[in-house]
Amino acid sequence: MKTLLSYSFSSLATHMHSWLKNVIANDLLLTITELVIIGVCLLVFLILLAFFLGYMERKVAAFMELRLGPNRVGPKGTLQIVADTVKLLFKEGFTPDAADKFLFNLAPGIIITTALLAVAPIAYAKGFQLWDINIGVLYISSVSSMAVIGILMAGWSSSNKYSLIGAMRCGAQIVSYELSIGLSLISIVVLTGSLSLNDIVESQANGWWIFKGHIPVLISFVIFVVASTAEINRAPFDLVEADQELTGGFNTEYAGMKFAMFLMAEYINLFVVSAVAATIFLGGWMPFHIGGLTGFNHIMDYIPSSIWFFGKTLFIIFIIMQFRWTFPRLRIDQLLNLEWKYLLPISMVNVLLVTLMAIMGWHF
Amino acid sequence: MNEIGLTHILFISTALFFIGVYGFLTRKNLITMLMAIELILNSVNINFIAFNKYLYADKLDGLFFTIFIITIAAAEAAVAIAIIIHLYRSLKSIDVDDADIMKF
Amino acid sequence: MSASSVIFYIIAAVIIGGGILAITSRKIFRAAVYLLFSLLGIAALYFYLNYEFIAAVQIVVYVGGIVVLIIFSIFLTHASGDEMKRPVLWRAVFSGLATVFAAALTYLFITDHNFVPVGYALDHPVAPSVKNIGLQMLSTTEHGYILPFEVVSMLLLAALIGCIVIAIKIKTKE
Amino acid sequence: MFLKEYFGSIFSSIKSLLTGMKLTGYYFTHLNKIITEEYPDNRATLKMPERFRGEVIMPHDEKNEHQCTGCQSCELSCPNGSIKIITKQEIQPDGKKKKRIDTWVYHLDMCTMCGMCVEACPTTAILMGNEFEHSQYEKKYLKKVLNKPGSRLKDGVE
Repeated sequence: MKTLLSYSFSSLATHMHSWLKNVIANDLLLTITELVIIGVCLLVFLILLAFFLGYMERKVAAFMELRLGPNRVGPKGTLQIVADTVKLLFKEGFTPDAADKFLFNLAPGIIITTALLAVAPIAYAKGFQLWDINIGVLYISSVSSMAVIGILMAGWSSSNKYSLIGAMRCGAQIVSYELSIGLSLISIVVLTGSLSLNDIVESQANGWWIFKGHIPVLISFVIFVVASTAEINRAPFDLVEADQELTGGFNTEYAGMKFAMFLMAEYINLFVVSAVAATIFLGGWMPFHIGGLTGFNHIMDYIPSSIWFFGKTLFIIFIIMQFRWTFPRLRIDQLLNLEWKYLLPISMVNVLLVTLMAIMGWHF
Repeated sequence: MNEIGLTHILFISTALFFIGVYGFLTRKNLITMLMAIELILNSVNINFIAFNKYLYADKLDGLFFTIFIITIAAAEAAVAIAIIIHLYRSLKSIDVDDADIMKF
Repeated sequence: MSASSVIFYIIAAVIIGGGILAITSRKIFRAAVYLLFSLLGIAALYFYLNYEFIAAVQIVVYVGGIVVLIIFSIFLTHASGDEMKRPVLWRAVFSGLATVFAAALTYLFITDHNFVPVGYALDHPVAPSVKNIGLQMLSTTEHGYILPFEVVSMLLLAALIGCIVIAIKIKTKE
Repeated sequence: MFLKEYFGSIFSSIKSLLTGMKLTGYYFTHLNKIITEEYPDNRATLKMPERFRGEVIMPHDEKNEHQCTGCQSCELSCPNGSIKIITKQEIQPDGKKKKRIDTWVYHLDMCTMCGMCVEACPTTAILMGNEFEHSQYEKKYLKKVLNKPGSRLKDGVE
């Protein structure tokens, strides 16, 4: 049992690397092969994840509205999302006549690439991280800021008024909400003293930041969840696509596989945001411990680290989905008011409080 | 890494600098001229980073120059775009040839 | 040719190709997108040189800030589908000649000059980590940058106010 | 004062958000409250709510009598002309001639189930029925005559 607990994926990775080294002699070829293997694994994982999140969202939505949700295709409707994917795959990839064809076809690619890039530095389990970059938090926030370009591109190149208005709203929304996301991340960076996601997880071995950091960290957690919901354009901040007023916003003109790419990027972004929140505020793969209760702590240790990570991530995803099915959509002026009058000043003051706390050592 | 020397990176930055200069000279649209200026500033940034990396690895001064240049470029772009939008409001054009009055 | 040099040449091609297309494309939004690719290539070059912090800053400021600003101003000042005028021929030819000659001159200088790193520098490299950057940025000793840091923050504040003053719409009483 | 208002608005908004989330969370955790009917499977046990409007019906009692006097207020109140009433003159036992309905034609294909005819009816001769499985292959089957053959007006209804 002890060996299972201390198991880390790095031994598997080194094992595979040495095996591949024996098979493939050429250095360049070896690197390419390994990159391809990692890429394919990651893509399959993310596609399965998007399927799961799509199914989860429908079920959560249905149960919150006293409905049953999908229940025809497959047992309990589990294959519904597969059927939808097949339908989207066989749909005609339509490009409007007046569209800027190059940009129109490039935009879904940009959006999904940025979504995939942000997955890299997340620590999924103990010793299982694709890229332990020492600026992890900054990297994720910088890469996720690129998604706005894809949306602006899609909106402009459709040469359609609805799309253009959706893209303009998106620009205003993402650029402004990025500020409070950055500030709420900085509050934890100040406490930890490192930008690396791995260090941040390690620093929570004796307690998650949301418990250690008192009220200021709680405030920044709430701000992070709210602002990241806005950043990934989910309801109640989905006025970028706003079906009722803009008939779909920037993805009005998209159909078939290109639309499926937008959809998948949305789910990957949802996962990334929740994973970052889980890593930074809820301790990543660290188990839940209560000081003093050694027996309880031992039981918690027996649960594998990846289950802790995915459990926390799914909890945040569930909360964001609950937002979607509870609150009505905001108007654009309400949206900008919320950011510039409430979230930004509060998070600025909050960063000062956290800095004071870190200097005085008031956290546990 | 050993095959790629300082000169390789300097060639990139030189090429980028003169691409920017060419764009600045030929374009007549204010926004595209701003883009050319961004290219020029970036080529300078590349130079600073490369010199810091290859010649003065014991210091970080090149890196700080890059950070300050990026900051100033951001401020400059913001002000330039404010001016461009103001110009567009009064002249309905952002062509440099149209902006030939001294006060508006 | 090793993998690392292949990656370098790909990055170089993206930077230079993006730059060339950005200043020759006649559709302005496409020019902005090519500029974006060029800037991303430069960020990749910083990653390649192990300057991760500056690469992330490059992406945040240029891609998340400046290119978005440029695209916004394009939205406000152009209609979708417009094409820009072709540059005047003699102007294009003369500026092309001038830049080619200047680039050739610079090329000669670079190839002639032998860049030799200082021995001390090679023996005592400083890692460009966030910690070192932060400590040196805010130190008041010889290589500290606290004064420029504060001056730049003043400049940013001035730019902020200046932008608002310039772009604000003055309501005239009619 | 301003600060009090500012923070007061923050707290009240957080409170209202939590109230909404409490409601959806309650529904999410109480799956027995789900009201979805899995229609084709439970056709045998399906029970439609009373207020459901499936079609217009004209109830007849056991003596094959209805209550329609042929006043045509339903025909006038129908917004899309799906009711057509053809009347006839009937000789009463005392020799007087009275207006009675001959055929009460109901075009289901034009009906929007607004229920205005039911509201307009002074004698409650017509009601909204619960039946909703009306699908037909041809449109002509949707034209229905509501009064049964040989039916007559109930005594005492004027």
